[in-house]
Amino acid sequence: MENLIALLVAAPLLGAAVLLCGGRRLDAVGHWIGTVLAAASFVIGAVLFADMLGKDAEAREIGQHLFSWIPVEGFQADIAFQLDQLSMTFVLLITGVGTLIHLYSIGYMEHDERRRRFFGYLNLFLAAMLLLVLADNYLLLYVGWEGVGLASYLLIGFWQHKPSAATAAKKAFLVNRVGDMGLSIAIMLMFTTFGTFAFGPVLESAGETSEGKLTAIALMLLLAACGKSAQVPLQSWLGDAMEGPTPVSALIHAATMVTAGVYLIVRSADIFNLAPDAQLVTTVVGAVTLLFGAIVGCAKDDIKKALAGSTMSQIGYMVLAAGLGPIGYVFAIMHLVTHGFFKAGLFLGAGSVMHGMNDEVDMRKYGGLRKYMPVTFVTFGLGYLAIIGFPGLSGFFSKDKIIEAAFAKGGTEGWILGGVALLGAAITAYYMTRVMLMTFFGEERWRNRATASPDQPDVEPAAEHQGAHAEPHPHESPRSMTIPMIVLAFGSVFAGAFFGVGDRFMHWLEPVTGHEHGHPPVSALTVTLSTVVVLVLGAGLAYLHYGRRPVPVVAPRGSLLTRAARRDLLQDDFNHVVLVRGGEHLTRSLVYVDHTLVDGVVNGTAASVGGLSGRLRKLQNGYARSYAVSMFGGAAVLIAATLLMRAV
Amino acid sequence: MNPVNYLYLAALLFTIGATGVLIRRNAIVLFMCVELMLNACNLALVTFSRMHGNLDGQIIAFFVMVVAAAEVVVGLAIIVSLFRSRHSASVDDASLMKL
Amino acid sequence: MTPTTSMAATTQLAAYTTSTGEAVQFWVLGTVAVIGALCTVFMRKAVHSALCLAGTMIILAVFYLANGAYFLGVVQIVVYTGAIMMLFLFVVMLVGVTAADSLKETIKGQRWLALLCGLGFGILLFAGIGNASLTQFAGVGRANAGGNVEGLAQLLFTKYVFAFELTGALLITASVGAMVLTHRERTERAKTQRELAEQRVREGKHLPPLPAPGVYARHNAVDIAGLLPDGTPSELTVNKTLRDRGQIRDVSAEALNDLKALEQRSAARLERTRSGEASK
Amino acid sequence: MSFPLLTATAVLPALGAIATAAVPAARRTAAKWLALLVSLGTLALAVTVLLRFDPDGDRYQLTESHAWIADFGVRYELGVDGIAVALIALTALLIPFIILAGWHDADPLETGHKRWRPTQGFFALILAVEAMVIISFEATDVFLFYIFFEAMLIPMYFLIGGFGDRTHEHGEETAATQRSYAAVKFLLYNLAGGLIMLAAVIGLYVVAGNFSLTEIAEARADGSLDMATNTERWLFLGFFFAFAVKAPLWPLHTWLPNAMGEATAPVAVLITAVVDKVGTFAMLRFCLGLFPEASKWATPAILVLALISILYGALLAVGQRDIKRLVAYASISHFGFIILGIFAMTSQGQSGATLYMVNHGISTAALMLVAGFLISRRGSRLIADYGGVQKVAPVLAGTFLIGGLATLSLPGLAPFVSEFLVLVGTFARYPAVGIIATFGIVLAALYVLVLYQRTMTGPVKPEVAKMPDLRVRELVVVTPLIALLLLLGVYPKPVTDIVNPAVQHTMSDVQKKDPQPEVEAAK
Repeated sequence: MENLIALLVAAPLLGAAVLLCGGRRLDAVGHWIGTVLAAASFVIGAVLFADMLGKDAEAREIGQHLFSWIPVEGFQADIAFQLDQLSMTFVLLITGVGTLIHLYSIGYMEHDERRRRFFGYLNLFLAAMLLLVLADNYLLLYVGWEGVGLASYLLIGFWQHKPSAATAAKKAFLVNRVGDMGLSIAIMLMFTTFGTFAFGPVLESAGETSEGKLTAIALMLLLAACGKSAQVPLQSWLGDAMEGPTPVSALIHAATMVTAGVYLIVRSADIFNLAPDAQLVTTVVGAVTLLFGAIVGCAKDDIKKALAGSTMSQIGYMVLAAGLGPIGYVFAIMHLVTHGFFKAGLFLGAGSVMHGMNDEVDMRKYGGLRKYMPVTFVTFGLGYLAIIGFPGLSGFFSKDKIIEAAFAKGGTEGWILGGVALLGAAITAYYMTRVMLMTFFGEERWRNRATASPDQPDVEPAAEHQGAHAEPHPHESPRSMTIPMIVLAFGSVFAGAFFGVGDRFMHWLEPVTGHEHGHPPVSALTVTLSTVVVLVLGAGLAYLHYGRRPVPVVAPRGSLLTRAARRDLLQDDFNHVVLVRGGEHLTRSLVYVDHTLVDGVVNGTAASVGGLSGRLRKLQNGYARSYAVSMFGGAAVLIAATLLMRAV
Repeated sequence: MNPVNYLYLAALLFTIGATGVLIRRNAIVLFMCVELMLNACNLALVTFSRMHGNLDGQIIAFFVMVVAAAEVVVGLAIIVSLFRSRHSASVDDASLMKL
Repeated sequence: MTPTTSMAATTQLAAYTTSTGEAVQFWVLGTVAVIGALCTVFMRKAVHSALCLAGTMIILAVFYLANGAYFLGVVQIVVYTGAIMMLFLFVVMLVGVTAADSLKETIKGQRWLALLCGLGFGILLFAGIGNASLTQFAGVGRANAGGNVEGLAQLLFTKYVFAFELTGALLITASVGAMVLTHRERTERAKTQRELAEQRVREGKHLPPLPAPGVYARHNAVDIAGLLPDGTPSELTVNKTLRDRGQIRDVSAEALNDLKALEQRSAARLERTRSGEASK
Repeated sequence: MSFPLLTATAVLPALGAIATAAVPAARRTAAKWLALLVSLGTLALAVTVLLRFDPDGDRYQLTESHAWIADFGVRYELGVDGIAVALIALTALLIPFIILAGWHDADPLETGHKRWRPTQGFFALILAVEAMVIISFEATDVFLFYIFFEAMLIPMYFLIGGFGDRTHEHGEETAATQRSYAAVKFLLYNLAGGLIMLAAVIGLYVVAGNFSLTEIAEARADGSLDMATNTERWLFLGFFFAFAVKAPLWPLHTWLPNAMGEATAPVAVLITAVVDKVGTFAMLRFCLGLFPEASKWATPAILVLALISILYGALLAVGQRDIKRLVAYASISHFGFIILGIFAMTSQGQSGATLYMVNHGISTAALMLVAGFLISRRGSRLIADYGGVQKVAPVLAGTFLIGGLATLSLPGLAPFVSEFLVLVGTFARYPAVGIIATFGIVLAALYVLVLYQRTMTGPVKPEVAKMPDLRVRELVVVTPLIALLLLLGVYPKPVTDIVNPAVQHTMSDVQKKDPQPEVEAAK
């Protein structure tokens, strides 16, 4: 059984290798190869899962040691895997959703001549992500960590002919690198503290070192998590990442990769548990991002960017939960899984809508689409209900638990966090309802106008075949796209209940993360009820704004907050002014310094030597007699010298 | 009288010759001064041989003469060809060594 | 000098100090030698320098003899004053006997530097000799016991044989080198008279042959430029070598003066005859 | 006495150089093939050395020793330790690719006014450089090392000054002047360093009485030779200066961008991937081996300089407008890492540094050679002249990207292993330094991705629209390098196994112990 773990990673890796090196001759079948291998990986995961269920809770963790990676004196890094309940959860999520999205992409990317490479990248992503969750030491995790970063870089910038896409990809990679810096520093700290960075030893002996060191490690890990999971202050890349093809947004920037940060924190639970300060920071980051993302989501007219904002805020929930410690870990992961389902579903839905609307992304140019694309409407709607936490759907279970846990944190911070979480729930309900209404209800704002809007000059190749500049003919997407949406919709409806009822998920995960029941100051029922109330409020408010009165095609100027939110709350402007401009000036001045100062010193020396020799040259007047004088004088000096020698 | 005076004489002649070399421009006179210097050396050598009571000094002096002869032959030949080419025996005219 | 006296001299030379005779000789001839050396340096004409140098060398030869280096003394006279100085004189003739180079210095500061160096050098040398502890004089008596020439030969063909051979080679090379340097290869055959004439015509100047030197019977020396009809001298009439040496005597003015004097004399004579007739 | 393998490894390319130079001008292609074959033969010999070398055996193996200049105790002494073996292998490995990549670089110019380009000379010079580099890796006699360390400059000078890019944005004349400027600058810089080193070498002889590295090291170890503190420091500085110029370390780096910018891409690879390695290698073998105390004394200053190199080089790379100069500054940053690892004086740091030398050689070769292919197609080194290449030449763009990712040391590719080792090793002893150095990896990502974005992505520029993709010869050059990058990234054990014992010896030279973790975690 253990030996299957490697296959789990190997299958998609093989796919990536074949597809990327295969060349054009594979164009015809490339997408199928990719999908099949992803599915194979899923099957292997399922087999392992079944085997794992067969064992009792304590014996479920299995591992596989392939070979020693970097053997250096006092430094041992292995290529070795560890599969426990936590990893297994991710494996199933990744391979499952991954396979579905492969399937979806077959239809979505049908008309892109570089489809083969797209699937190669997708497989590469799967492999890296699996490596990330299966690694048994932080260094190997780091490999997967950067691997998914690379994959997302390649996929965001897949349409490289669009400068915006290339820029977004670069931005994503760079911001992630900042986070990675945190991870590598954390690993170094672990090495100097514990002499190793394998999960087992580090986490077991975490208690033996000072709290200060643990806090430092934890904060560095948190920095990494912020980078990968788009948490404040490193969240700025996620919005731009929507430049990538929609399946990518669904798989990487909604369901799986962006949740890696949560995985990292939960995986390092033993460290965080012993570093309360770090935990506090984590919860704060989560809370802030939660609101940040939600507010941004309210203002965006680009459907994908709105969803990106919501992703940000949902991950905020997870990080918040993870920061709460043992009372939150389980719910963080649970919300992560359910979110994986419904957010992926929402994105696929959005993709399907764009597919039918000539890749128009501006919701103000949608409207009344429900009768043109019923399947999309239904699946999207279910996802919508799930994410706002409609009672009975999966979002309800997971999010509600998190809010409870937040209150259970106790003390004022408990109240604050809980309040923020509730507020977040309300805003979520608001902006999701907004998306829903603007897209599927209201009058058909796309009539009698060309879609090629000025701010979107070049449209995705997938749409070039259909008259991109004519009036769109909304139509349902092909089956290869709808089936995944339907499956995900099922997940987003039932997963929560399946996990939540009888705390099934909790018992499954407890051996790894540990769990203790929090005791909220108010009864769980109260929390639940208030949650329902706020979401009704939020949804109602949205209905008033966007359901009752018509939606203007051109966005109104809006309030200061709205405008700020449209610009990601000015975070990008800050980056631009401080980092980009400053950096440019720094490099330019440094280039100047290098040329004038460092090089100038050298050249100056050379010049002075040249001038000196130029003067000395005049001594060589070419007259034999003056040379003779110097000779004679020299002889005299020599004699004087010898005489002095003898005298002394 | 102390034979050392011979050495003083030799030194004097040598110095005069050397100064001549530095002062005169006419290549021939230059050469003569060189010859003068060589002769001064010879005188010193002979004196030395007397001083040490062996003939090595004289032998060396003899060699000096031979070499001087050879040198003069070549040198004068050079002067002649120089004169042919530039119609002057002044060493300053042959100053192409500069730059 | 006879062998006996020479033997006596050798025995004397073994002594620590020298005989008064030698002392006198040294002071007298030494002075002359120094003067000769100075003249060599300061004479304006190369010939004079050469002659002074020859004199100095001869004196040196005497000193050699006095120091018991009989062979060297003879060689000095024969080779140096005989051969080498003659060579010098030949060259001087070639370059021009009377060609006197001005003692005016062209290189800035050269002369002062030279004198300074010379002075310093000399003083230092004297100081050096003074410092040297040269009290012990063995004298060459024992070395010359078997005869000076034999002694030299002894050394020359045993101890210094290689150096000797090498100097021989050197001499050969030198002489060959001298030939190579002075020998001028005639690249084209000599022009015939016809060709020369045609060349003159082609060049267009001096169609007639170069004018012969001298216009008056009194002045037909090769170094006198002939006068053109207007009385100006034409250097073309002087041999090229002399021209190169700048040894041209200009007599044009002199000729005119002679003419003037002649006319005056004739005028005076007419005066006298006229007055004579008048007195009758 | 057995077959002198080391000598053979160095002599073969030397003979090859002579033979190549002797090929008549008409038979240009023959010369190329001859050079290629010789370099492959050298590679075979180097592999033999690799196999014959026993990592757990003596420190110096395959030793040869003959009296040379008896009066000064100069001996012809060769011997290799793990580090040297690794670098010899790297050199012998890269040269064939360099030759193959420069296959047409020295052909006579058919455009413009005919300038005679001695093809034979080009390849002969490359082989000559290889021979000298190899022997300076092998020499265990300081004087012998010095001679070849300096002699290397001569062929390099001609390679830089004689053979530039086919087409130059400023035309042939400016190109020629800039080339000669770069070549002279290279020569003067390294000569200055070399002369100072010569003084130190002589000083060493005066102090120690002979030039043998092993003997001096032993004498110092058993205390029979004790230098005055100041003497040792001065000598150390003399040696270090020369190596720091070669390496190059800030602020002695300015010759590298000129040289790499003006030389053809293969020659640039030869400079940065092969020749410069002699500098860092010599720091390990001579500075630490001969003057351990002084090395420890100078460590803080050197660490600071290395840090400056890392950040400064990276920042300037961001600011470059010229592809080759960008790679040059990136290399400066990487050499900063190598020196950091060497002087961190930890096993991880020094193993990492050695590994870094190898990996940096391969990765820079990959990146620079692909860049060279790119430049040869468009005839310009300016980044601004490119755009959207990946659309017309996907394979070229792909290989370029992989080379770039290796340069920013992406995990899974070889450079990551070494860079992380260096960082960990540094961090273990000097946490602050380690953290500051970590910023380098962010900057690395910045300049690589900016370069890729500006050249490869975006709308296709009309000038590059007709650009052909990589040809067979170019693929033959690039593919093995990339494969090697992947292999060593996943399984560097073969190299580390060879290097580790040697590093332990160096550690014992400087009598340093690794800092121990505060918690002995349950392994």
